[in-house]
Amino acid sequence: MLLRHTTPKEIDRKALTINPAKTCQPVGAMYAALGLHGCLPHSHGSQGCCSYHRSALTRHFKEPVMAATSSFTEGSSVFGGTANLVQAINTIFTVYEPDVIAAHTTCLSETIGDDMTAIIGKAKDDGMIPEGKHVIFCNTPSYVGTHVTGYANQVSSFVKSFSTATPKKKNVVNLVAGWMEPSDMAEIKRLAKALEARTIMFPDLTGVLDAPMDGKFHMYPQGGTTVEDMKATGDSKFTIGLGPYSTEDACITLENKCKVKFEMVDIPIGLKATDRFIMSLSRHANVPVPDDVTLERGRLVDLVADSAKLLYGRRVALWGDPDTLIPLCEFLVSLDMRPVYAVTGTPGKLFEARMKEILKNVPEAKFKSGERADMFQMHQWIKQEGVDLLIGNTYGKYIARDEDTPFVRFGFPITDRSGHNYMPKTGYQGAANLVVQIIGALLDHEDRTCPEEKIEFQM
Amino acid sequence: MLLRHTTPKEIDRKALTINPAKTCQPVGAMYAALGLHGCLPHSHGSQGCCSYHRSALTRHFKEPVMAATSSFTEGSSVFGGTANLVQAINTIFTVYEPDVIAAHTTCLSETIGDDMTAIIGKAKDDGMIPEGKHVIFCNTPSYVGTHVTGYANQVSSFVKSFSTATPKKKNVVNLVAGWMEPSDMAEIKRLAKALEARTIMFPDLTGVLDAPMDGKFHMYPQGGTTVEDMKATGDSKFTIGLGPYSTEDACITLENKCKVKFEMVDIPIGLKATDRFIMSLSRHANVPVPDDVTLERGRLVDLVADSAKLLYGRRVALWGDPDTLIPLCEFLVSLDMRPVYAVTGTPGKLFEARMKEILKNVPEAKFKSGERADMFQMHQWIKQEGVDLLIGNTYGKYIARDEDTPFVRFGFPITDRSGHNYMPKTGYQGAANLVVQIIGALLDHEDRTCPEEKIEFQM
Amino acid sequence: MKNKKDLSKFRETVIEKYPNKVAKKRAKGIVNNDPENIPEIQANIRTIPGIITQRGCTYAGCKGVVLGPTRDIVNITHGPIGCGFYSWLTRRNQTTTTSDAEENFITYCFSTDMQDSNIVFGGEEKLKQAVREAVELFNPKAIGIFSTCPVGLIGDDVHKVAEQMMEEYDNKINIFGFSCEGYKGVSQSAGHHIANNQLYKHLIGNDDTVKGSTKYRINMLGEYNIGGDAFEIERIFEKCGIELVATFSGNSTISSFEQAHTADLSLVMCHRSINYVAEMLETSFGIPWIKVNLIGADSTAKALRKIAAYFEDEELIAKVEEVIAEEMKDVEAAREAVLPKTTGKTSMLFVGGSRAHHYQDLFEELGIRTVAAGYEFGHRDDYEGRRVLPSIKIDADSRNIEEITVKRDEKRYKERMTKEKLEEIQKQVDLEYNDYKGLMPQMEKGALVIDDLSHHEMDKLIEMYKPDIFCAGIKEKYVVQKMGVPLKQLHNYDSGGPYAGFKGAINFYNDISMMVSTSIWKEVKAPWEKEEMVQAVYAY
Amino acid sequence: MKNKKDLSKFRETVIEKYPNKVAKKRAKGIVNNDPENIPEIQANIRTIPGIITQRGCTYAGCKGVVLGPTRDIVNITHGPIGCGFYSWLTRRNQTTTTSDAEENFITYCFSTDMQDSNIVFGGEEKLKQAVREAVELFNPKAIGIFSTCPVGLIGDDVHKVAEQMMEEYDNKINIFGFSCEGYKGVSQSAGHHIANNQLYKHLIGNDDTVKGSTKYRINMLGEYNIGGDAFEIERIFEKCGIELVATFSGNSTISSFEQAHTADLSLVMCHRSINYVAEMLETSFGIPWIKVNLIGADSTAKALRKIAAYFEDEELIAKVEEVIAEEMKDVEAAREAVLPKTTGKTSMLFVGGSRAHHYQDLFEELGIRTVAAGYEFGHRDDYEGRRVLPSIKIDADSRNIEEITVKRDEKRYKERMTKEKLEEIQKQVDLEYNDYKGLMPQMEKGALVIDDLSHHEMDKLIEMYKPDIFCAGIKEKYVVQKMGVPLKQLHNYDSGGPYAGFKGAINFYNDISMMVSTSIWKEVKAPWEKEEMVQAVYAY
Repeated sequence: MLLRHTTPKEIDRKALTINPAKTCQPVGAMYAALGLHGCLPHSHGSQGCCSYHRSALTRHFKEPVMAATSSFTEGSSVFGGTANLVQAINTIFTVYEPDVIAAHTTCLSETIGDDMTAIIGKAKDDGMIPEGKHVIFCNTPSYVGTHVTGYANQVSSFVKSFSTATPKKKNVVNLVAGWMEPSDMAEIKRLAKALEARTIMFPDLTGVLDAPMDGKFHMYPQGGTTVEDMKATGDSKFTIGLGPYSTEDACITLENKCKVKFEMVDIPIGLKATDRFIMSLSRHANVPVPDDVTLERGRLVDLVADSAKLLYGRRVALWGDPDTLIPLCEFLVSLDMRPVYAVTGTPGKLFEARMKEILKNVPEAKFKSGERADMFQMHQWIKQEGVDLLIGNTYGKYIARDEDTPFVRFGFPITDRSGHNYMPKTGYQGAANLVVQIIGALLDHEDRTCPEEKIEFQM
Repeated sequence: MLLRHTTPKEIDRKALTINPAKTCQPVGAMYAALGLHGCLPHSHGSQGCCSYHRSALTRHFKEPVMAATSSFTEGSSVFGGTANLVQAINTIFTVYEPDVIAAHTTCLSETIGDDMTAIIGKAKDDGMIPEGKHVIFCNTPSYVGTHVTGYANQVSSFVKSFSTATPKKKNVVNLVAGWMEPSDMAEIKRLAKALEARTIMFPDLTGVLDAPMDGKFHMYPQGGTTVEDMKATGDSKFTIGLGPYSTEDACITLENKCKVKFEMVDIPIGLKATDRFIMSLSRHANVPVPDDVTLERGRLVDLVADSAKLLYGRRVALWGDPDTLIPLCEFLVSLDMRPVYAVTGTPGKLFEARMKEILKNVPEAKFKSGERADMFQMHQWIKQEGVDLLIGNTYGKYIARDEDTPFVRFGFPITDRSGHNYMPKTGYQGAANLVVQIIGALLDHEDRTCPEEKIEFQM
Repeated sequence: MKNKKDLSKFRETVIEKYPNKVAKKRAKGIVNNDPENIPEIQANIRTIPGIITQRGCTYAGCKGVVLGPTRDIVNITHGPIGCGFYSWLTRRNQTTTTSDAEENFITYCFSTDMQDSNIVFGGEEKLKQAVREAVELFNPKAIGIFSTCPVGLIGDDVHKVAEQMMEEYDNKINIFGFSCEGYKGVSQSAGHHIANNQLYKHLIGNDDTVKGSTKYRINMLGEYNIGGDAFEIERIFEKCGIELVATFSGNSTISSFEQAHTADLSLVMCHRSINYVAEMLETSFGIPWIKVNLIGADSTAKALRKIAAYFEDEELIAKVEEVIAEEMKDVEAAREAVLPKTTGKTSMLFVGGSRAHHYQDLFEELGIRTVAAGYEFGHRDDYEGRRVLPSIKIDADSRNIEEITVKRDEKRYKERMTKEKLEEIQKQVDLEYNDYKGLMPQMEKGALVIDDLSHHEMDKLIEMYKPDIFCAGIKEKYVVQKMGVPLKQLHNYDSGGPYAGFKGAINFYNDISMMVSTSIWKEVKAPWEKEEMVQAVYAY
Repeated sequence: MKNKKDLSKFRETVIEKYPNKVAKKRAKGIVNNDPENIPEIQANIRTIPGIITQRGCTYAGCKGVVLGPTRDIVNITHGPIGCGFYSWLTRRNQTTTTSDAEENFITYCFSTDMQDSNIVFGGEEKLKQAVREAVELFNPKAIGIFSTCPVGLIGDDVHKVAEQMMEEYDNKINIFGFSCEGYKGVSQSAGHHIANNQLYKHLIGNDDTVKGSTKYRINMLGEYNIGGDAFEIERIFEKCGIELVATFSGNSTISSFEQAHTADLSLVMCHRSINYVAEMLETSFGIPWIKVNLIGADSTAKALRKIAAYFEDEELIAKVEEVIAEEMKDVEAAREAVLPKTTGKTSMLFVGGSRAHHYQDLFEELGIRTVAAGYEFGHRDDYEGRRVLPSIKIDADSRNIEEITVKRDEKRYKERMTKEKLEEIQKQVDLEYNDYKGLMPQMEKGALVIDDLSHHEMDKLIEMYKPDIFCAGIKEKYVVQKMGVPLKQLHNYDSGGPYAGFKGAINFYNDISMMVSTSIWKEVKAPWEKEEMVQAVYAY
């Protein structure tokens, strides 16, 4: 057993987190920052943070993840990081020539109390910021919230730094993308295009962390929301936030700053969440839903109907981020599966409320968020009563092996498989991908473990 | 062991086929006929043929597969099937109201020697064929060739029956689709659209055997090549045949009938075959390749490069149809995999020649086509020296279990999994799907069977 | 009752669409039932060309259904590749051996893969060579040869070839052929008959060894171990101490057929496919047969009681009651759990030659009314009961199927029980000795009974009466489901089962409860198709 | 030679892009090698803020590298969740136990997950509670506590907490802390030093049990069992009859550290990460250390011969030669097989603190020239050799790292061998006793040596000199590969390995041969990007 010390016996933990279902703010800020075209993320802290975050993102996306660091030393930790950041800004603009530096803090610089506004102001005063270039920042103390919070903070900083309202609104809907894969964002944009809705998506990782191999290294790949588009978000007539944990703050900020009203929807994972997204976009972009989209939806329904008996009643354990776990659980319930265990390290009451509603017909379900809502907890539940399927990031693979349970990889990070940044999980097609993966995982297990006379030649 | 009687000891079989890698002509004719909009396939033979073919196609596509039969009895077998077919034509047009009846023969009606032209002529004379409706036919004796031959014959009958040359050629390229999934055809059409090439695809199973659930049964789903388009193929400036075994005959027929020149390319499975298709289409439709397509290609290369070490040198056994096996083997070789065994029941020298060329750097490779090139033969080879991966239709699952070998489903029929008619294997995205599936299969096996200390957290 | 729709208008509505002659013919196959006064239904007649039918062919009935489930015979399809291919692993015939040393050829497909030259010059030599290769590679104790359409036409004599090959192997291998060309008869039914005849001629009575217990020795006829039904039935018999000598043919072996005549009672499940064997076993060996249904928990209990009554053994009667009581606890619990979801729903069953009847018992246990049913290849006796047998006219299609006349095997015949005795028992317990009452007496008044349902009729049935669940086969499955009605395959149970016996009933309860409560059916319409879209209006 | 490019222009070209001050600093870290006259290189100094570096932090070096591979200690990260999360299962530290009864905590991540209130009010109480919970759930024999950045700043005293908790458990659990905050030092290197100090203070010398053979007892220092390297090394030692007392720290246990002082010789692999322990073992207990390299087949043979020479035992010398001869057969066969694909290729290695040196041996065995190399966290002695140690200036960043002064353990000290004797052996066999000659003496004249390579420099290196293979870490991997150059990770071997010892060499040969002959690199350009497209022209 790889996790041989995990037993069904729970104790009331108050301090120790074991096998977390979350990580820290800055990695989220870094990820979101890469969704702005021409932007170099900058980690204001020890160089270890930057190294860890770049490594984590790289392992997941199998793509270059570029970011700089203030390379704090003990000296800077005592005297503050001003000199480091100012020098970093100069070095970066000179050597790496980004359009934007998106700095985020760390637990180190936050604990010290570095005043980012002041430091960037000083850099500007010192002439370190070339004309037409930008240094933006967000505060991402690692001891508050999680990687999702960091993502949300970065997205809000885009709004704070760029969104501008001119007197004339445009017939454009902003799509604020929660934490998802580039492929997921691409799929949402494809759907928006199918509706002939004019949209601006931010952040937009498409073309950044799913970039082609063309024989060259592009420090700033083709994708990402442009600064120009980001500025224009202030003139859009409406904003749809996809995933409240990662985008609601940005939506509120944009409304306050530029009077763009907004609606929060879930990240469109699964049938119903996609329905709601399509309805919202159709309504707010004032466009009808074309037959092609109805067709896609119908094909998903068809696939599900054809496979319903394989899914019905199957017990699932999940872990990940609330913005994806919520619609994912809803989707599983609509497949008549039973999401019996769910944990997310990201705190927040919304998760509890939504899950309670979604799982109202799954009375045996246990779910938990925030501190110590970790994978050890979930595994203990599994030890108490097993599940038919695991859905979550790569860290589930040891549980999958120990418990010989089918496992569909979903979320962040996925380090031991490829394809997640190529094949969407959003929209109707993404939901179909999910269903196909789930069925494949269940049947592969069945085909391998059932008695020989029970091996099925058909579904 | 499910196939416990299979041993490495080969004998020189001359008569007995065991576990065939092929089936009979009519099922191919039925499949292709469904790719004509408003067409009801008709099996001129015993009702068992029709039942078997409908069942086989239904199990694979998990979609309604409608077709009628002449319901031969012993009497018709003695006296000929004229009365049956004439009555069938009347019944069908009255009850099921298709635009076209596409009749194909069976070994029964072929052995009797029914003259289809004469019978259909009689039906016409008897007023059984309503104005504007069509009865077309092809000869598909089950004792000649295979299901692929039947497909090819049906496609040729479309040309014979409909393609018409008017004095003016149009800037349109015909795409004659070989036997592949609806999703594969959709992907090829998507690529053609991306190139802004004007094309007519035939047959076209898109929208037919991947139809949505909308609460209604549509006897004739939205998809399929229209009769009008089919007629217009005679005015196209060029034809690209995708897969010589299933489309070359139609291309030749069209050239002879309407003077439309053609080029044969492989079904675009894998990098190089897709490159050749894109080049051919670009050249003959006189359109440049847009950056978006280059980007898709680069993303595939990127995925492959990132995964190269997992694929290198892996031994693969394959079975299926030559039009897909050829480009698939080529793709595997370009991934540095070793397709060591390949069988197809479909006879033809082209397979031998192409495989010899493709596998020139895989000297240990064994491949065989035609009679007794069956799965028993391939399994015997595997018993002699094992493989790392199986790629083929559902009939491989017993080998996969007996030999504990990873298995990627590909080809026809796939009865125990879903998704093959949703997720393309053609084009760059299809190739990426394939790579992701192959890697998933290999790593799932590794994750499950490796010593615990060797379980990998990364790729 | 909410679901009490008027079904009497169906026939006239549905036949409207047909050409006159067709309408006339089809009208006779569509009746509104009256259990008190069973109407005549037309059955076992040709399907009209062009009509989209559920039916298959004689080869399918012979090779696929009857011989398919037997594991230790090499079944060679003599013909072009298709027929062998389509009957390979597609029927979920499960089988189990205790070790890999035992033979199991079910996973293999053997074919002579006839080519055009074989059609022109004859295929007998190729067939002989194929047998030789099968022997060299598989060394089986028996080989069956199945004729496909062209074989009969070109005149290949598979029986002669079989004889010659047996001689070549010094009669150490039992080799025999089946003239089951697809064009024979009007449906699979002819294939069953042909298969039955050959079983009788080549296997039954070959081995007088009496294996197992000498008490309560029975045969099970017309059970094909779809989804593991036979395993459950075997479990129940074993638990009751009943010795199952042979099953025709779920989870069967050649030697069990050879010893079938050592049993003392035959139970007939699928009357249509196997009653010939039951009759022959009685004529030749004196083994009485009774009709049973092991589909449904109550039906299973009833069947067990029949057996116990037949053997007139207090010990067995007590044991059977004990087993029933024990098993019914779980069954009742499972039933109670799902009844709230199933009660009041309606079903329609169109499949096979007995399942459309048997499964009504299970639906009844679930509180689900069967409002329409019919067979794919049943005869009038399967609908109306064997009482109509004398009045069935033999038409040309049936006449072409070999009828064999069996006579008493003087050496082996043994009267198990006198007719008088049987009738005496019958008075107390309705054994259905030598009898099958058919589907119609059980169905409610007015319910639709339709033979050889066509696609058009199915379409109309659903359009007019939208049932909660429809039972048919794979060809119908997605057609029906596109209309938003879940379809349970009763040929092969989709991938479910067993459904026989007690545990099978529980499985069925759960599966049906699942199907009628699957959420996706509520999602067929997109929200923008359901409501008037309200567009947001902005000033900009 | 085709690949003989002029590397002398690199420095001036690459630093052009930097701001002046940066250029001046970076220039000192980029030298053209001269093995005859080793140039001075700037190393172990701060990375300039804003420069994209390969480096990580002190925590990573301490918790991730040194303590990570030890299986039976519960390592609690005291800090916000990130640091613990990122060091969880990301280094491929393999370990194996004979049964599930043995402890293995490597698969777990433990963290106090500090929240803002802990930052404001202090985290010591939470840490104590976390220790209690770890004990209740896991009952480990040892617990390590690792400080992250804010811990030092807010003044949590992890050492005091550790002491208190040990007392709470009656000193039955060994609990100790590490002040390895990420901002300390300039790279991971500081973390190694801190880890080494605590190993010495809390574990080494704790247990005088002499386990295993009493002959040829050695420690292996600076080996981390990436990809199973330690398993291969253990295999070789066992085959030679050499007793491996402790490995720091591949596949290690707490008790092996506690008994390390019972060995008679220390082998140092990664000089940078562990030389402190080697020196302390010599000072306190009298165990001499020699530098070895077990990466490369020839190097492994050389290391074995050093050990045999040190122990001056004919039996061992003979055994070692026998093992080398036997193992080298397969090695040579594997090498010959790939040489045609690899000979004449070029490599660049930028990684870690010793691998960029060690792996040059393997590349040399493949006929691959290393044209550029450098460390991520090396010191000058790792480049130029320990001879420069006296001339290294201690700067502020290094001064902040705890230096511990060790003295002879009078009870346990035992002189294994006199200095004189060692020098006598050294004359015959170059033991590298107490010595490390560094990377530069081995590299060719003119080759580039670059410390703390920046992204910009890497980009230029590839642009200017396109090597056939590049070795670095995960952050560099896809950057380099986008440029069409395959990158081998030498931190974690991608998912390959072992690469140590003889079988490891074979693995490496095959993997590198594969990488330089992977077909996909030829497909980077689309055909329409390569050739002038000829459009077909039609009259229509």
